[in-house]
Amino acid sequence: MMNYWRTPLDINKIEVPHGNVHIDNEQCKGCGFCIEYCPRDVLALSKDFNRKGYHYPIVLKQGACVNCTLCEMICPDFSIFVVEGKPSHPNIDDVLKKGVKS
Amino acid sequence: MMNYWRTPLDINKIEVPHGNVHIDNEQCKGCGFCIEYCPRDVLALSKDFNRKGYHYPIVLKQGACVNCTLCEMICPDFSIFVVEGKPSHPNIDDVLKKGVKS
Amino acid sequence: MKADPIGVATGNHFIDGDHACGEGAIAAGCRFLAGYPITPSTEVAERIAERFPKVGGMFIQMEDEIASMAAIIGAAWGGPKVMTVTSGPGFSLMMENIGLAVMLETPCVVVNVQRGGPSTGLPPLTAQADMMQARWGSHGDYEIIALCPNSPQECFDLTITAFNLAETWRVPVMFMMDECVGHMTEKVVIPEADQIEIVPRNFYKGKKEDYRPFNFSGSGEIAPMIKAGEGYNIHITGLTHDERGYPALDAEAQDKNVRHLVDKILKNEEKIRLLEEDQIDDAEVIVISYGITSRVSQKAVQDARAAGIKVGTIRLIVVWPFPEKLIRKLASKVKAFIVPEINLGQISLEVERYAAGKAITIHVPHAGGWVHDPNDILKAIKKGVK
Amino acid sequence: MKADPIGVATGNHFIDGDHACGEGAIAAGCRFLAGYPITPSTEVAERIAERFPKVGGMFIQMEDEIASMAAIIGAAWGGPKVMTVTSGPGFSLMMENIGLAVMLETPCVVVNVQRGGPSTGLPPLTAQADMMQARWGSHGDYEIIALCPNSPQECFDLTITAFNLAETWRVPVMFMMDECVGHMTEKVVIPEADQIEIVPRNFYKGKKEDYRPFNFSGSGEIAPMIKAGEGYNIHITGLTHDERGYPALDAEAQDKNVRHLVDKILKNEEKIRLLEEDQIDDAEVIVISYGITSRVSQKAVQDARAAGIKVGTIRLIVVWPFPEKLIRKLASKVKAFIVPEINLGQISLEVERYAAGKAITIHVPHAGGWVHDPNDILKAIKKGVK
Amino acid sequence: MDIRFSGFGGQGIIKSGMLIGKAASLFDNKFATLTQSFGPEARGGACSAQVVIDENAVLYPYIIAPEILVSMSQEAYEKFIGDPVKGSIVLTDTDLVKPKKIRKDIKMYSIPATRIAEEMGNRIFANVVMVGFFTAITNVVSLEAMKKALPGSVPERFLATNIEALEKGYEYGKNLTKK
Amino acid sequence: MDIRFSGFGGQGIIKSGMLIGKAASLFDNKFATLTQSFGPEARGGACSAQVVIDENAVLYPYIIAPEILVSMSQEAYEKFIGDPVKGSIVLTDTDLVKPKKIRKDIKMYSIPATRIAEEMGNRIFANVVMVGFFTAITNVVSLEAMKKALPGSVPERFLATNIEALEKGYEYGKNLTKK
Amino acid sequence: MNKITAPATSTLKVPESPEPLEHPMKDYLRTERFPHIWCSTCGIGTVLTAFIAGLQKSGLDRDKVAVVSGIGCSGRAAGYLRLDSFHSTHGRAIPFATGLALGNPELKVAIISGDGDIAAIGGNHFIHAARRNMNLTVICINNFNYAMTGGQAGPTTPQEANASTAPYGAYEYPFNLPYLAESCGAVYVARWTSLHVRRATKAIAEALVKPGFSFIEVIAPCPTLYARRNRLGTGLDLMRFYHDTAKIQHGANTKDIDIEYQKEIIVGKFVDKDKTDFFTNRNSFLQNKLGDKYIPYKGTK
Amino acid sequence: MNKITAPATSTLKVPESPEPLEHPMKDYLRTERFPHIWCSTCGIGTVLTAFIAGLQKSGLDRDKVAVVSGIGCSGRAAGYLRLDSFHSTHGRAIPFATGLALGNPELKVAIISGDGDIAAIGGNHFIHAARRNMNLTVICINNFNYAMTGGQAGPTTPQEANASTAPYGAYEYPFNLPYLAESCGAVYVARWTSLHVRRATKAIAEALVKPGFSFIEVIAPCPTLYARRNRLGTGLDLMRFYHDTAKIQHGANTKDIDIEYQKEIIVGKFVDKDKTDFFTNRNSFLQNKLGDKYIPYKGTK
Ligand SMILES: Cc1ncc(C[n+]2csc(CCOP(=O)(O)OP(=O)(O)O)c2C)c(N)n1
Ligand SMILES: Cc1ncc(C[n+]2csc(CCOP(=O)(O)OP(=O)(O)O)c2C)c(N)n1
Ligand code: SF4
Ligand code: SF4
Ligand code: SF4
Ligand code: SF4
Ligand code: SF4
Ligand code: SF4
Ligand SMILES: [Mg+2]
Ligand SMILES: [Mg+2]
Repeated sequence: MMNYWRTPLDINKIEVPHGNVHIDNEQCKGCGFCIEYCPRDVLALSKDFNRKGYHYPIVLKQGACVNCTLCEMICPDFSIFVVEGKPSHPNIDDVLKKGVKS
Repeated sequence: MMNYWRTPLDINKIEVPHGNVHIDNEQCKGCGFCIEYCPRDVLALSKDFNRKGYHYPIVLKQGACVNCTLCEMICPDFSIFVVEGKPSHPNIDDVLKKGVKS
Repeated sequence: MKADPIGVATGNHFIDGDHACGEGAIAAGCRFLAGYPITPSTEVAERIAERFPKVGGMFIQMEDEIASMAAIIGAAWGGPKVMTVTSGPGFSLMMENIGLAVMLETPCVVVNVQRGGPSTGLPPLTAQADMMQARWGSHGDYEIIALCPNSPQECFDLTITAFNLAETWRVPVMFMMDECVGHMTEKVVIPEADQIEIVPRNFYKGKKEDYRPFNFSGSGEIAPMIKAGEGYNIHITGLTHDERGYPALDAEAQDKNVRHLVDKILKNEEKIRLLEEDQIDDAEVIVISYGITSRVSQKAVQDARAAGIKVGTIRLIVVWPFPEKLIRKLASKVKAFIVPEINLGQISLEVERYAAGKAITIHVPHAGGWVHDPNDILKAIKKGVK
Repeated sequence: MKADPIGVATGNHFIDGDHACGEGAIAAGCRFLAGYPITPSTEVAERIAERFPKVGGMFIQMEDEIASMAAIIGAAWGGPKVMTVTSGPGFSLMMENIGLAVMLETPCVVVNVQRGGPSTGLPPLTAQADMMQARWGSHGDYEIIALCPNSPQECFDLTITAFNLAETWRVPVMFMMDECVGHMTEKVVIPEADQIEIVPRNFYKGKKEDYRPFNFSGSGEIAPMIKAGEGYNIHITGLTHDERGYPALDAEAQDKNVRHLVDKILKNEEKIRLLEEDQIDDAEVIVISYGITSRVSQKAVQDARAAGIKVGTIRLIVVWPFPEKLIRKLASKVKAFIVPEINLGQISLEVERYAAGKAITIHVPHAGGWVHDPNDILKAIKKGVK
Repeated sequence: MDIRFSGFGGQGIIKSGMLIGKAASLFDNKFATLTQSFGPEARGGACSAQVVIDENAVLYPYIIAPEILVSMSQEAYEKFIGDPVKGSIVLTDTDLVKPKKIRKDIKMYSIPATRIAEEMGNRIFANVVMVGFFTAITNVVSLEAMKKALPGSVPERFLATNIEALEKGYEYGKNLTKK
Repeated sequence: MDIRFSGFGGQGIIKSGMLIGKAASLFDNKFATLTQSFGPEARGGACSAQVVIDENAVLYPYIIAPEILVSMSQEAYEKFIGDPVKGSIVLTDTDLVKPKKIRKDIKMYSIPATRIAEEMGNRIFANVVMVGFFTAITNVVSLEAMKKALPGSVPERFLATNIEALEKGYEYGKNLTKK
Repeated sequence: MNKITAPATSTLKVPESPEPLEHPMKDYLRTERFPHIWCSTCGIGTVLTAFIAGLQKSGLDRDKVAVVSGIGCSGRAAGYLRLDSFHSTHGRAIPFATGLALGNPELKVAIISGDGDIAAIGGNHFIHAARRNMNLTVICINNFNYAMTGGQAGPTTPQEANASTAPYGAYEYPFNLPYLAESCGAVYVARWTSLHVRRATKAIAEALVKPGFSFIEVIAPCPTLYARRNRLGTGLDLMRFYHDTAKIQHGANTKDIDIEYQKEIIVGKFVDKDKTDFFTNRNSFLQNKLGDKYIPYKGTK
Repeated sequence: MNKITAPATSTLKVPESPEPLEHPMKDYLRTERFPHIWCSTCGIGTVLTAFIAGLQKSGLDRDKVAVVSGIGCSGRAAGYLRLDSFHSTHGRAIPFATGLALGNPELKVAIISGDGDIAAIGGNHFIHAARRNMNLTVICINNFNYAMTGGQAGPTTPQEANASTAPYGAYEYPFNLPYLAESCGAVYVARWTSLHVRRATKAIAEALVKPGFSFIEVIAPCPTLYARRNRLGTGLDLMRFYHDTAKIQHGANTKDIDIEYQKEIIVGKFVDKDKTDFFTNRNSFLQNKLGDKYIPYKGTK
């Protein structure tokens, strides 16, 4: 099979690119594309609904994001984007795990 | 190149098929298709005009007609047709030559 | 003739006008529908697509509305009763071939579930602004018949009437629904097949060689039809033609041909006429309306009567041909005609013409997207009696 | 503004109405034509096809009339003045996209050289039976402007007027020729460019961010246009929309949008009006006509006057918007209006409505294929004075 | 009686209206007219169905100010809560609607219809739970008529579950009013 | 003056009418209106052009009964010979038209226009020969105007030959009337 | 159409044949409408002959064959055929025929019309009917221009050829119609010229009995407009040109058979494959899905 | 569109970023119209992203790029793009765009519309624009049905798939759009799915700078109608299906890439060839024929 995303070639080397993920909860329609296709499993579905009644994604492992922007590209609702740079937030894996829909 | 008409295979053998050509002078529009494509050069253009102002074909060599019906098929005006059978008229080559447009 | 029981979904239904129209077509004996989806008419085709395979009908979704209209004309000459279904933009596209249907005197029903226009306009919202188009939308002089139902029940009943008129007069009949009626769901009672009167295709029964596809004699008779494939070897053309159907390209032939097309409808207006009159006798003003607006008007009329105003109503069911003579007659008896419609003035123009200055005509316009506020109609009624 | 000399074929020509129309378009500044051949209009396109490469114009023959109409709308938003050319069947096909032009308020000229209809009818012969279609042929409520020339000279002159009106009111203008005028060859005088007044496209000149493609304020102002490619990043849609051009799908938006489309024409009827009156002052009957029929009528009028009948004439040049107020006013002064047209009753219906019973309206019909016998018109005049 | 059902696309809002109208007109011998908002602008946004139920033929088909409002999404609730006339009844889904400003002039009832449906195995039954609840609270249509309305309007294979959903909603409502 | 030119398609009948109308209206300062039969039904059959020439603006564009009929084919001749008013002039091509019934009330002139043209190299000039003949016989337009009408109406490269054809026809006509 | 009582020899008295003879295709023609409108040396009449001969050859019951034309010179074909024959609107022959064929499934419906009618305004119907594999035979008479309206350029006009709306020559790329037909699924695709009257006849006979969508392009002279504007002589000259330049290449890849102005023309039968037609396919599909509940459409009594 | 002031972590308080951050495509979107109308998990939005990214990548001046859509869910694309963007009539996006592109030849015009719009009602314009090699990029979002009107079958609906007007399954043969485009002369033909967002982006960038007629079919989920009626799950399920069944085959013969119901989908770039576009070709042709007399059309000032 093939790859659907730009493989972060240098992922395991020094100078791993990093990205900060930003999500527009209210505009998101909870399709889950970003979650499904993130190569680093950075995202997960929230348990909460937004006003429209959709579950939006939350950042599970901010530090793991390699800024591949696949989430941004594949989102049909322009509700998620990534900004290059050191993670501006702690890696919140464990903190969030309990809030995540399985 | 190819043939545009059914070659009368047995043309030079015994039992040559014969046809009698019939022309509707007034309906003819003088295109000359029948004359041009008759494989036996049976037809020629008359010098006369019909009422519309066209020269129609005349039968030059009635006896030479092999009833291939190409003239009938190619005529765009349904103005010429052939009936199988011994020539009902004399071969009129010479008689007509003077009346024929070159 | 009675309807074929195979097609009739006898019983009580809670369905919308679009679905009811589809059922009406089936009950009327329609067995060929060509269409192209468009809001708010698509449900008619969807009903048919589901039902036809079970009642021996042929549904085909064409590549566009032009093809749909052309296909039903072709199909009609193959034998079946035919229909197509569309809304404003598709109706506009059909205009050229509606002209062909007129010219070939081909019985067919064209359903237009009206939505807000012009152009793409308000696809999911109601309007009644294609009424003039139904009459004038194709080039040249011609006449058609147009009907307007005001409930899902009538979408069923009048679709049958539409087919009957199409077959009787060999003319395209425009079934001018509106989105409100088409998408409104109400109880629809479908009777037993033997309670439904239908007009079958008038197939020619005489000698083959005597057959003429048209009758321009002015005798009032409409030529019978044949279907292709029976050895009649007919020819018909959208060119001006003679009674044999052959092209005849001069002013004289044109006069015969086109006058026939127009006269067969206009001269028979009273036969084709279908309307409801209510409390006309002592009326000082008459509210004239059609389609969904006739129901909304009714609310205003009830209020007006409660307020002691002598108001009558005419509800046009057949809108084209317009009941010119009736309006001329009534004009000298009343003060005013009130004409609410969901458009900026269409049928009111007809009323005004035939009122001929004898009664005033008050149009109550609505640009579309919703029905009238009954109060606006009431106000007009009050203005009319002054 | 004066015409661009590059386009103006100054001089005396002996050409037919179709060719003259083509020259008029070029003189008016038209530089884009998309069309599809149809008798009897094709010569307009042929003229343009020959001339455009030499005057910097873009001609494209599209795959059909629908594409032609869509293409000129698209082109207009790219900057140039645009036109398409057709006859009845093609006009019918254009109806949907004429609606789009109306909705997008796109200036454009649609030439219809009328021939006998309905359907394919009488392709090479004359008629005036698409007059109502010009107004009502597309779905929904809208208004357009329509003009009728009566000579090749006017085919030139009025084509320029048509463009000027289209640009002034941002509306499709229907140039309703008839086959007789289109195929008739006469002397046509084309003046110097500086003698020709043209209305250029009103391009917006303000700040980019303030631009609004539409103005529904009711102020009477027509919004200026921009052309694509200049960074305005506009959006326009055939859906009901707001002044920004954005879809706005409710009854309120519909009312604003559609009323604007209708009002900008109807409220300005007197500004748009173009007609010739003759001997109206003491007239007892008035002959109202347009296009070729106005010339034929003139023969009858001369005879009538010679016979001492007080007959006046009104020759409609702009037929739509119809000069309602004028007819209302005249109706109380005259006995009758005589309306000869090459159709079975179209503009006569308008006259009859606004005559409002005060004057009678006598229609002199002709089904098409030829012009009237002037005697038929004379007879009607005589009947009118009785 | 003017009724509005509202929620978002995919919740079966229209079906709810349809069931009530059908019950009233075919099995309770009343007149009922159902209208609905159609079209793309409705997609993904608030969606609604209106039912007018009357003893006489319905003339005006739309509703301006309902006497009963049912809301199954926050967005729909916020969009429509201004409309009901004084004294109206408003029904909501407990989990999906968190009323912000509460109108004092109307009676509010809520049911966790979606949760009940999810517990039954699929949230698609939430609308029928709500219809049951509606039947119990409003008495506009009879439970019997409602039950008759189901066959033909829901897929054969889900009929039993739908009846169950209807009853669940109905009971929830009856329990609520009993208290 | 009502004039009809007639013949069959391809003979340049329309062009003849066009030349005469152009000469009259642009160079003789008269009013001229040319109409023609168009369309497919005309193809291969009789074809005709009508010119009305007047001192005043032409109102009625068509002609019913011409005062001059020009016929360049038998079919056209037979089709149109019934039309001309009394005292009319009828011009024919000697070789192409063999009048059957001769009308006594009209003046007939003929010229072997096609033969003359063929002798000039191509029968396509026959129409201009006929126009020259027409000019000489009828005096409706001046020879000068006719000559002015040619440029722009015939291909540049054939202009000289056309003028020659015009003159040949004109001379033939003048000789005929001289006699 | 005149009755011929003797072979025409014009200047020679010949014995009259015993009975008036009639053209063998007379029964298939509306002779009361003759002579037809087509110009001298126009190729359309020859295609009509080929059609009648092909129909005779096909063995089909002529009463079960209908012809539909659009508008154009070629579109006048239907009007001269003594079959159930329909003259529809410009470009709409195919959908009209689709309706007719479905309306009475006993019919075989052929379309005879022009290149403008079928490939310009009618292009969408053409590709969709091919896609559906509707049981239709389309004979497109390609004379490289819109003749009826006076010789305008169209989608088949070769580049460089002159036309009334291409007064300096056509510059658009023309369609390769067989390629287009094949790409939409036509089961039978051939191209001939009016010179190949026997081959065209055979193709028509084959196409008429072939279930599904068959397409035959027949190139034919339009002397009056196309040839005249391009100074190509008469129809006879064009026939000679076809003779010299047409190359029979059965089974040629349709991709490779573009037509260029006055260049070699590849003719032949290019596609002949089997695929269930729309009507048959629909029937078996619905039968399969609905079983007993399915009532097939059978036309009307 | 909301301004995002902090990464969304929902349940966790995080330091706010110094400035409000905006979606990097915001400038290309009419954010005042957001949220858009498309359903949850609908694929159209992703194609819009690919278009914007492709446009950015192309290096074209955005002010010289216009977008035209027809009518349909896909046809709403133009309405969300902050470019000169036009929402025309159903099926007429291509001729509208043809006019626009010729009206102002400085423009590059792209069409974004649905399969119904482009291949059903708009089919004729599609084949003619391809034939003319009009300088247009057509992006056809193929969701296998007419979505906007409620999920009817169309010319791309695979056989067996259910649709509202094919309640027992579709039985017509669908188009193979790349084959059709190629047969008419398109110079660039590709097919991707909305899953292949990067490849589609690249294709769009390539197509936008390619002179002439380029065509990109993008298969995208319509969960609300097509998927629901066929019980194929959500858009996510369809994305997974594309993942499993799409096979990249650059340069595949377009003849062989029919799409069957829930079977393998061949994607890739199939055609990329050079041929002078309509406008350029016309210019050099007329220049050649008319010399000095030719005044090229250059748009209006
Ligand atoms: C809607 C419509 N548009 C245009 C025409 C005019 N028209 C009649 S025939 C024709 C072209 C015919 O060309 P083709 O099909 O190639 O036939 P040909 O005359 O060349 O045999 C056209 C454009 C028409 N009748 N209807
Ligand atoms: C002339 C006309 N016919 C029909 C319609 C109705 N209509 C609107 S969108 C549409 C289908 C759109 O399908 P597609 O192009 O595939 O877009 P999708 O909605 O699937 O994205 C139709 C038939 C219309 N607006 N205009
Ligand atoms: S950019 Fe998006 S898809 Fe890529 S690693 Fe970061 S979160 Fe995952
Ligand atoms: S892809 Fe976009 S819409 Fe879908 S879940 Fe992620 S953020 Fe939400
Ligand atoms: S049938 Fe005709 S073509 Fe054949 S040999 Fe006889 S005359 Fe010649
Ligand atoms: S082929 Fe026919 S029309 Fe032509 S010359 Fe012979 S008989 Fe006359
Ligand atoms: S114009 Fe051309 S196609 Fe038409 S009949 Fe004459 S030669 Fe044939
Ligand atoms: S209906 Fe289908 S195509 Fe339309 S927005 Fe919803 S999912 Fe997308
Ligand atoms: Mg042709
Ligand atoms: Mg689609």
